[in-house]
Amino acid sequence: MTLWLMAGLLFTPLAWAVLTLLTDFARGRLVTWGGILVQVLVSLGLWLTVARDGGFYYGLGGWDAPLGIELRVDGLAVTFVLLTAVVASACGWHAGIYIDPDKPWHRYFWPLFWFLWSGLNAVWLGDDLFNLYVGLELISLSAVGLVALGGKASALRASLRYLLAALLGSLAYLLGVALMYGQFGTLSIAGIASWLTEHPVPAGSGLALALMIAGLALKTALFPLHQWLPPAHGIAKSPVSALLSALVVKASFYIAARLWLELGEPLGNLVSAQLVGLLGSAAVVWGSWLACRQLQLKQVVAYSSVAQIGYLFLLFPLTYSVSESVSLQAQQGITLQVISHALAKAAMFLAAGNLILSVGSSRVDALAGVSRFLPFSLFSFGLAGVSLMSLPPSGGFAAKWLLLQASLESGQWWWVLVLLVGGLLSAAYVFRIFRASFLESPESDQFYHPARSLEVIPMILALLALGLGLVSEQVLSVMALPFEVEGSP
Amino acid sequence: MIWTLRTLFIAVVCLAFTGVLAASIWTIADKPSPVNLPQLLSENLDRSGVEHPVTAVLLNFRSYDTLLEIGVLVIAGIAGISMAKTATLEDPELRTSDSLLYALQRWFVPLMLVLAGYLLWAGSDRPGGAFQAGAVLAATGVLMRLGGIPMEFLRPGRLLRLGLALGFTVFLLVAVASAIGGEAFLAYPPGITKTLIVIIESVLTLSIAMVLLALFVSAPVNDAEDSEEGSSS
Amino acid sequence: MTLNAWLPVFALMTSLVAALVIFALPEKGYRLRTAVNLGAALVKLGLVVVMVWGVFRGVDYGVSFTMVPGVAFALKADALSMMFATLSAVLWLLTTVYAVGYLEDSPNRSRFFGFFSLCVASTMGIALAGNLFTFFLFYEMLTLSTYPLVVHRGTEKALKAGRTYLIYTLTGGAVLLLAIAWLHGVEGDLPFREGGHFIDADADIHLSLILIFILLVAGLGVKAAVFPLHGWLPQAMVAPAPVSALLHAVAVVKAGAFGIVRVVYNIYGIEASSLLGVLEPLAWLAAFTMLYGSVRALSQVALKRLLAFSTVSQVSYIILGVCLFGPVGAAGGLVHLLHQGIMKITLFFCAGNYAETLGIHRIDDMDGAGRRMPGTSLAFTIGAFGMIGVPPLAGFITKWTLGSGALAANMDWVIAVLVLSSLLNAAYFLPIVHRLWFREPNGSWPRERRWGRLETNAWLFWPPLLTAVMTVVVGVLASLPFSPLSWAELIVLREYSP
Amino acid sequence: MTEWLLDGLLVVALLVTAAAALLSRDLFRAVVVFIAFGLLMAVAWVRLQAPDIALAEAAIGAGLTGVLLLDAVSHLGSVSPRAQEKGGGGQ
Amino acid sequence: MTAPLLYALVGAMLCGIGLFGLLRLSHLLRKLLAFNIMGSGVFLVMVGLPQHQGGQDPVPQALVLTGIVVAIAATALAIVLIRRYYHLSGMTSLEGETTSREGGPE
Repeated sequence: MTLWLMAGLLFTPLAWAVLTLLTDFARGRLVTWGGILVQVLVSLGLWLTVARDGGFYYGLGGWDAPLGIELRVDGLAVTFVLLTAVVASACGWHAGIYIDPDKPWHRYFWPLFWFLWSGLNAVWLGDDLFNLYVGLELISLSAVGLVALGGKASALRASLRYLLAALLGSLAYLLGVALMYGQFGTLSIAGIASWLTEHPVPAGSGLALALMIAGLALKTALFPLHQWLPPAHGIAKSPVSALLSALVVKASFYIAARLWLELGEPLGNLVSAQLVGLLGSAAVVWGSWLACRQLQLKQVVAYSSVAQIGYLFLLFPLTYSVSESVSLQAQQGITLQVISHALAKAAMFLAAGNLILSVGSSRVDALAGVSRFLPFSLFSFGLAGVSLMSLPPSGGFAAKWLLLQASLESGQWWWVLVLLVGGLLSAAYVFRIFRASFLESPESDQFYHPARSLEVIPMILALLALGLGLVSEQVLSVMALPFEVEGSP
Repeated sequence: MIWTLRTLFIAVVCLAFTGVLAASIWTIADKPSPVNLPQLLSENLDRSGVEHPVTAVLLNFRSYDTLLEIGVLVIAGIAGISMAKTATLEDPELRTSDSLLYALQRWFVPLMLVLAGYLLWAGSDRPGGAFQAGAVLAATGVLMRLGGIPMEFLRPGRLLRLGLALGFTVFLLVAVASAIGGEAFLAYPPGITKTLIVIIESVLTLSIAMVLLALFVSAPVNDAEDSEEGSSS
Repeated sequence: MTLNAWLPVFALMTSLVAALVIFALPEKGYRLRTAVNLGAALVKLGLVVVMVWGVFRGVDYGVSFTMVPGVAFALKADALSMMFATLSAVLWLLTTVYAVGYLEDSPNRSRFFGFFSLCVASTMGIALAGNLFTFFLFYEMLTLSTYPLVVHRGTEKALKAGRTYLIYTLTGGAVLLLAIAWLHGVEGDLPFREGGHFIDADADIHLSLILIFILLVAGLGVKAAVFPLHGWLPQAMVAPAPVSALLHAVAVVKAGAFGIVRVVYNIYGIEASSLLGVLEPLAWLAAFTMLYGSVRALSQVALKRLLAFSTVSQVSYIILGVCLFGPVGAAGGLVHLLHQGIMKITLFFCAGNYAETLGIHRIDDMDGAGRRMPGTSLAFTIGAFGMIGVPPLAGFITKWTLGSGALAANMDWVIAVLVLSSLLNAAYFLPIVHRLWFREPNGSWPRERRWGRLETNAWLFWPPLLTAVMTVVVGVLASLPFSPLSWAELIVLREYSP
Repeated sequence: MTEWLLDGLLVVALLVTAAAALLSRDLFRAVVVFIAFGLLMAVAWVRLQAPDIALAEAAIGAGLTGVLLLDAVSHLGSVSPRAQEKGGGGQ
Repeated sequence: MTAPLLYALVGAMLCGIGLFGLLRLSHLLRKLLAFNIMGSGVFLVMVGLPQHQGGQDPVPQALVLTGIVVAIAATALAIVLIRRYYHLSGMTSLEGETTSREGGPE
């Protein structure tokens, strides 16, 4: 049964990419909704099977590592596959209605959408270093294509800046892979990790990991390397920026986290771990500060992504040379943070899209009076904001709680300050939007009411982000499952 | 003054980076790598259905990489077409009536086609394969394009899109066929591995040539412009 | 899961479901919205009464499930939570009636009533919380649901007040979260337990316990409007009258005080906190706030700001009661939780009536309002006398119990503070009462509206009278078994001998 | 011995063409030097006993990338219509 | 000091040169050249290092083949975007007049 699910998971997005390539946007939309249904069912089925009988390795083409490529299907990977299914289906549904079907170049929207989805699945499940590289490239190129599709000069400029950053990041990662292969002779992460546990750490191997994590940090827009993200996510169409901010940015972080968790102990050192944590904290402060000063609504949400990404990199210091329980807590906290940020950020971008559509201008101060006209979208924007500010009962709060516990227990109390100040700063820019929209302005009354279903989607995502806080125990229970078969070298 | 300072700083950074990289390579090169992959590969080569090791790795052991890589290529093709202007291929300024080029063409095109065919066939036991053959085929197409021979199938339409995705689709169908048969995704049924691989390679060659050629043909950019979100369209 | 376990959840869900239904209702659905509102309020009151009766007989209601690994989401109904739950259920019913009349023709009422029932749901959650984690969860939800009410009018001033409100409450929330996380780190998940946990706490964590206590009180003190952190309360008065009545006089402010009571009694335990020596400074702070609030109230011109500062000082009575070591003082503090709620809501209702009917906002144009609106002014007078502590009203009962508690705990300076504060109360309330009854109205009212026979809209007229009657009844019949005083003594009895 | 000479020469040639491709003033010359670099890379792959890559590098790396770049350079050379409207822009 | 190690070290130098070009040059096409040079450098390291010890190793050769195809796909996409960007805005570098200052209005 699991073989069928795995085959379905890998086959469907690629097949639908080809199918939608042959039709135009309108018919492509129908085909896509069928595909979304299949993909969500398959992801759910896979999640349930792993929840029932633990993770397993899946050798592609019948060959096992190190010769062939192995997919590592464990609790964490399957949870992210399910998350991708949920967020991508919401964005796909929203895009189907939001995007104007009769523009000729929009016929290429759906193929790029499906290639992006297959790239994400490849990255969540991948355990082979080079395979992850190809998955990353697949994601980056389709994301750049989506940003640039039919855009004006500014969209082109943003997509070019994004492409150059993504390519430089991939090359740095590939250089790291080359050094790793030169040193360990195998490309399977599990193989390298098990070899490192038995043998002393060879000299000169720290650079490979550093290069890979630097490349991935550039692709995740960590603080000093974040200039490319706000223009790209701000200018793209709302469903696209929702996909980018919620999932694409997380893919490269996921690989960096997996590398750090498997190889961080032997190859990494304390200084680099603390440095990455420091960069993350700087990202939180700088991103929030800029989000408060933006004039465009979607730029505010984009800079908020830069800030929220900073939290994710707290995983590095909190899992380096700490006790087993603290490391597990930190991992659980970061998983919840990724899931709740993905849901909340997607809801926020979609809701922002609706607000811009109805107000007719993308400036924040043009939102005056929208609270009276479009309360539903504003309410979903608010609920998503609650999760971003990590206030209870949202998933963000559960994540912040676990991270607080982990940093207190491991004695690194300075991360506690980052978490608390970050929460307040995010409240600053979320309520700035509320202030603008609650303001009663007599003259603005010519609003355009977007389609009803456009407003329902962000609400569903926001409620999921909120509900996550209540069911975080079950979601995380899948993660700590024992592994069925020992990873082969 | 700032300009040169900046260059100097970047130069120093790159120099340091190269130095660290070279030092790391130097230290890595001393110790032998624990897993001897080539030896493991040669043991399994006969089960891969192809004699040439590189093709075996590309199309059997690590076929998932190749599948995704073809996907990447198709994305580049899609992006190229989506911004293409060429409604018609009859671009007069491309038509060259230069007799020398015309004569050259009459000699070269058949030669390059034979070379592409050879490369494709040789792939299973000698260096060669889908990518090289595809590239040579694309080069032939470029030559014919410069010669002004109209190639109807390159006009952005259903045929072009079908051509782009053909190789990828066949590869995908073979991959899923074996999965339905109960083995892992992308596993070839034992008996007919070689024939399957050759079929896939030939279809891939066509698609790669089509993608690379489409990128060249669709180069002139269209004026289409989508109003930015929210600005009063 | 027996029915007992689910009663607190039902009580919580009534107003949550009501909120969602009201949000979905169209703006024009006036009759349906009022029906949903009042229906939910009555259902909740019924559930609370059942639980009060159950708790009195010793039944324990409680449900808990692990929300985040290592921490449980727990609801528990014990004597203390029932007191706060009854207060908020009763007053929510009255304030809904009042708000329906008050917001007769103003825009987006669906949004208002939706967030209004969300607030009450979070207040009910705070009352029924079983451990600090759940308490914090509803504490922050209260902040989020009150912000839209404070900025309901959408004017520049309202938004500015909203901003200050947020800065104070969110920072307080962050400090509180730090304290709870630290406490959880030191001691693990602590449910609220009668008698507290730290009686036998060993010496080396004493310092961290004291630090955590300070952080907890700081976090909760923001909402309890303790001296340095009270700035947001007077500014929040720009909100519509029902908001300032129920929320800023009863729900939000009491949440802070209730939190401090929970921390001292059910987390640290009364003996442990006095052992740690944290009660003494807290008492000083509460006393200072009492005096500071009254002094600032003296110099106020706008009626609602005066009432706001009086709330600041009155809430500190509760904190002072908690710090008095001994059952009698504690009972005094707890009972004031109820008394102050009833009295203060009467005053705010009357202030709302004056503003709505005669357009009065400032004290010096309240002359002669007694003749024009006798009912409301009578209620105002009863409320004012209750505040001052005139027997036999509710205020007197509190001050008397607090005084005897202070004597029992031989903290004599507390009596002096009580007397001084009562004098100050008289100093700022009596002139208003004098203006109401013994001054001639100077010229016409700023903005007069007529509603036929009654002096004001029926919906606005009856609630203040009802609460005024309650003030008297509570004071006179203080010794009956279900009166606030005896219920407070029941709580303290269970507290001191667990 | 001669092998070392050949490798040494090839290495130097590679570095020089790479630097020249980046630093030359005229864009067209940069692309031409880059195509030469691609061919040298093909020879390098042959020296590394990797015939497949040599073929691929020659056909794809030098060939098609070079063609696309040359086409882009010629296109970028001419003043773009959008720039004409604005009156400024272009090289 | 075998030949493959020499080529690996050359690859490292090419990476340095490519990185310098990518960071320093502002013209988009030149950045693309630098990107391709750096890519070739990485591929040299990828094949040179393992072949330094053992003999011919087909696995990195297959990886480099895939890498080259991915590189040309990325380059082709970049060229298409650059041409369209030039076509729409007449600019050939990202540091054009509307430089998006950090936080400034777009």
